[in-house]
Amino acid sequence: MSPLSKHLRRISTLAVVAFCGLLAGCEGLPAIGVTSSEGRDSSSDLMPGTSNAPKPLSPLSGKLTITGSSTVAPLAAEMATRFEQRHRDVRIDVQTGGSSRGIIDVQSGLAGIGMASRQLSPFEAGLTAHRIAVDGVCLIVHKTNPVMTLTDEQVVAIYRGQVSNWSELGGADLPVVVVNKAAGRATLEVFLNHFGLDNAEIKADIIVGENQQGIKTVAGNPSAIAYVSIGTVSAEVERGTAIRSVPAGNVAPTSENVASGLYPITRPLLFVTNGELNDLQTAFIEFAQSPDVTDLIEAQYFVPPNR
Amino acid sequence: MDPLVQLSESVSGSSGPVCEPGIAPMLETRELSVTYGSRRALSGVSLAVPRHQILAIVGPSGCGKSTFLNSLNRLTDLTPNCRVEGSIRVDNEEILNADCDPMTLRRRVGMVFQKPNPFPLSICRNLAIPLKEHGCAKSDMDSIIEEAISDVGLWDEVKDRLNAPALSLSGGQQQRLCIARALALRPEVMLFDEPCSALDPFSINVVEQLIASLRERVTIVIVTHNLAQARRIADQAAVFWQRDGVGTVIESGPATLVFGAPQDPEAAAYLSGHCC
Amino acid sequence: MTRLRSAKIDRSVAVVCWVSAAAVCATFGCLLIEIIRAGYAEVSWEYLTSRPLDAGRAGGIGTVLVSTVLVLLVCLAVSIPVGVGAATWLSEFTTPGSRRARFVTGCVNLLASVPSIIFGLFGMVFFSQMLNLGISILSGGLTLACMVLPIVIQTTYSGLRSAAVELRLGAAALGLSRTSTLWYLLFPAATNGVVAGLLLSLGRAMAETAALLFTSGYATRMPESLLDSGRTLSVHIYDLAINVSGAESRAYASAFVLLILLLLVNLSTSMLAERWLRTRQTA
Amino acid sequence: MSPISLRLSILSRRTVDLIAGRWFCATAVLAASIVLLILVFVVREASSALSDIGVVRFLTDDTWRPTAGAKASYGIIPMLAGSLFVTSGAVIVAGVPGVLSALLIRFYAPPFLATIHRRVIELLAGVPSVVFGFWGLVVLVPIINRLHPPGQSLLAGILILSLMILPTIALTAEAALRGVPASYSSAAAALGMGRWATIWNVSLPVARRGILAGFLLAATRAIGETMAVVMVCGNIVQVPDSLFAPVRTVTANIAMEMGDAQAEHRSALFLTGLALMVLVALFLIAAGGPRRSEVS
Repeated sequence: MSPLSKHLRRISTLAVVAFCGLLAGCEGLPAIGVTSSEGRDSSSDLMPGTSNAPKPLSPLSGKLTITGSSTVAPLAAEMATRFEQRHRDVRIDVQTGGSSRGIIDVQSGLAGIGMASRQLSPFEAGLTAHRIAVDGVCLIVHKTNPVMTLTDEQVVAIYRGQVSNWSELGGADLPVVVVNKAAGRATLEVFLNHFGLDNAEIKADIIVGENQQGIKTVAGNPSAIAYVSIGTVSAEVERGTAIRSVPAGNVAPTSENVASGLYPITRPLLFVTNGELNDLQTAFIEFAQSPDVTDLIEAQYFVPPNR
Repeated sequence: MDPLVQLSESVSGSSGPVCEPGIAPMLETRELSVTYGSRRALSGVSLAVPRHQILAIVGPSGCGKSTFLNSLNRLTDLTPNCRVEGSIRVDNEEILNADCDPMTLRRRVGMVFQKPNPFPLSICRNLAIPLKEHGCAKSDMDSIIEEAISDVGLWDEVKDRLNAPALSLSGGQQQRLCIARALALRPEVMLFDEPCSALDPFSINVVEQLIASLRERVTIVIVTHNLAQARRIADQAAVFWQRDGVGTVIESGPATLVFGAPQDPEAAAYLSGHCC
Repeated sequence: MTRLRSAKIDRSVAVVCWVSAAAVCATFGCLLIEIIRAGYAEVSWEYLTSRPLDAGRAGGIGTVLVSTVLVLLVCLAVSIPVGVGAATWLSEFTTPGSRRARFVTGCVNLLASVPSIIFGLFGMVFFSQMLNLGISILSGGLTLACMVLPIVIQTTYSGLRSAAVELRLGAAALGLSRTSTLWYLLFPAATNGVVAGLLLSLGRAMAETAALLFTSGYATRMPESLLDSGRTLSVHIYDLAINVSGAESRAYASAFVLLILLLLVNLSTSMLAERWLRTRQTA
Repeated sequence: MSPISLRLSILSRRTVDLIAGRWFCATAVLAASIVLLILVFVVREASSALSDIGVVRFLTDDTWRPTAGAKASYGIIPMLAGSLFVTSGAVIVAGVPGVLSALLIRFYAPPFLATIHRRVIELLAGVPSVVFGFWGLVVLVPIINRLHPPGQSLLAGILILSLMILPTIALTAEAALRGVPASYSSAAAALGMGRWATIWNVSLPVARRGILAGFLLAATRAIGETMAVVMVCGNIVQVPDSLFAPVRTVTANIAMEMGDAQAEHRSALFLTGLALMVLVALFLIAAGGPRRSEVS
């Protein structure tokens, strides 16, 4: 055997050992197929701050499944974690997959609560919506774009394809790249509603799915214009991404303005339920609408609803 | 005269008794024909080999010699769409019947190929796996392996490295290993498909003598292109020929007669080297 | 004359090979540098062993790693026996080109082209709901197994087919049964193909998001059994990159860990396969 | 010579063979039935679109606008075209470097470098598609944008996808080349053939079937890929008129809209998935044609 391959062998052996160590390092790797209370405890030991969590408030117990919008899911998961810390016998599983999945699962009973990042449609009349947070939608352009404000008429003209060059709006001589959202997206709906547009008349150059994709698209293209969630924009601007938000009307797209109701283009983030609620559902929805979770909502760059 | 022999004569048109009257041949085919899909490769082959004799099969390439050999241990089963018709009897037992187990048959009818084909395993395992497969007890294994390797004169060359890869042996050694592998299963018949054509002259000599000496315990069918070799070792001989695109036997009988006084003009020309 | 030209072609092909390989490696290097630059600073022992906090912006990926490994184990435990079995049937137990063989091959090829999100929705309905496995590591692993099955079958089949004809003939001539021929001769000969398939499947399985989002789910707590929901690394990466504002560096850190994990798994797999082959060839 | 005892072992061997055969057959049936199950599932989900909207509209409507109420249109031809263009482009672009990589590993590189290159390719196979997508969006799209706006385009999709399927092509080709018996190439060498002549005349033709199978696998992988394509392709529903034009593939469409789709829209999305599977099946049948004649 050549010395080289010997070395390689040694390195790879080390690597395997390291891998095993890594697995062992995840404390409390539980016995598979055995539901042990030990496993639970060790997993919560992993969370700092468990010790100073408040004592259980009531003897709630049981399991609650929440599915739906991927926008709401990170927030709901954080709320669920905090709720579980307060009620040790409660277990809340948050699953994602889109607003429609949430609504379908609630209708079929697979989920106790659904998450939606859009208003309920007339098809979904039997369901109850619980508003847990609000999200604003704002227009963004590239950081280097000299156009600072756009009137509603200008936005409509851009999205209808009647303005095709930034120079017509006082910007550089660059063709406007119009970024639109995919059909069915909540941000698309509120954008269309606010500007009185019909999706069919929009002349888009690019269609994106998620907020992040819109932001990356604009950050990489000096002549692009898109609309995305305000929370995402604040997070990205903090990180120094090359984008800038554009005020709607005369209202600056800030969380404060969304919270105060001044900012016009918003969508609700909802919990959706079907029929009578049990204790656990009621308790969790009350918890999600209480001031106890305001910090969590803000940490996800959303706005707590006006109460 | 034996009715079987009469039949084979009338078909092959050749002369001379194949077997002593009254003694059943070890291996016998009657009206054997083989087709691949719609193409007939072999037709009307009737041959018989007495116990402990060597049948040498000669003939130009592509006249069905290997096909004939493959049908004798039903290796033809492996080829899709291959049909074998007629009768093949090994020790008076029909092997084309459905109830004949091909695996058992192949233990009884060993085969060695043109190209040495040891498995890419150790020398020892090359013999051990087939033995184990056929139910040899672990306790007998070592002695059988040693005996078989000794029989082919390889023992002194490999006894110190039985765990070495078989592919590290030379070509002649590999071929002898393949013969040992077949011999270890105690076959009654051995088929050799041009066993020497991939070997060097020295190895040819060794292997040829080995085959000739095996006559003591097994009945042998050997396909060879080497007419001199066939003359040296054969007791019986058959000349295969392609007629209308189909392989058949044009001359068969005791080796002395076939090589000494062939009846068929084409066979005569081929055997005297005036052909092709 | 032609010799010279042939040598010239050989040299230029070598150059082209090197250039294209360099291009592939450079592109990958570029990607890797991006991942490391954006994510390396976040990786620490702490990060590898604790559970995600604040939607993944803080804490680590310990529980996610455990779920990932469990999902992969379920996936391989199912896809390898079934895939190798199906490939063996196609290669050894039926006539290649026969109607049955063509039907199965066609189905498998069609399976390879099913969009992963459809796998996810199918897995959710079939495994989670109809077989009542719930949103769980088991459902996720089974769905992944369906996804990688075509890769395992295809590569194993190629490996078996590449075994020399002489090997089969030799084995048959010695009266070896099909099972013995497979076990002693054909599987070792096919090992390279199987390992290539294994590594490809591992990569594919580790990188899969959409199918797992709907089946093994989103939960970040330590799984207590295979029937628990557990978030895998790629789902975690996807969530951090797409749904959690300001967590991009964390997403890259997770991607970095994923690649390291994959490298380790690949190295150990090929090492084990090599060792296995060597012990088979001798002794 | 002592006779070997046989009877007992034969029976058990036969049983083992029989059981093994049954097991292998069962796994094959299982493997085949998965796709049939998926087909049943997709057809069930798509049935309301099939009955309410009808296949004809899917084939004749000129654009995809499923949420426009009374003015809704359901044309999938542009998206099917998009899928086809992106996939075939990626296979063409990845094919050459993929096979060349395999050649390098197998014939040209010293073993040490060959191993490293293999490892790199194996790692490439495990990069999550969302990372590919992000990287494409951040690095590749701006470059293309400078050549020809808007950057998110058919070309970007082809390039990113080719990077993703290259490992499949390279690793399967390498495995196929490795399966070529060494005796073949030594025979060629014995004929005085150079390295390239051996590769071209012996190794590649012998390994052809395996390499082509790898291409097929890669193509099916490409056509099913979602996340990365959504990120870099621009997703405009149109039959692209140039490499720089944005396109939307069937899978990108499903991924973008499924999460928020309701009722009819959701069913219509499943129908597009079904259409894609039918297209691939037709392609496979067409590709299977010549293979059959080769056998007989």
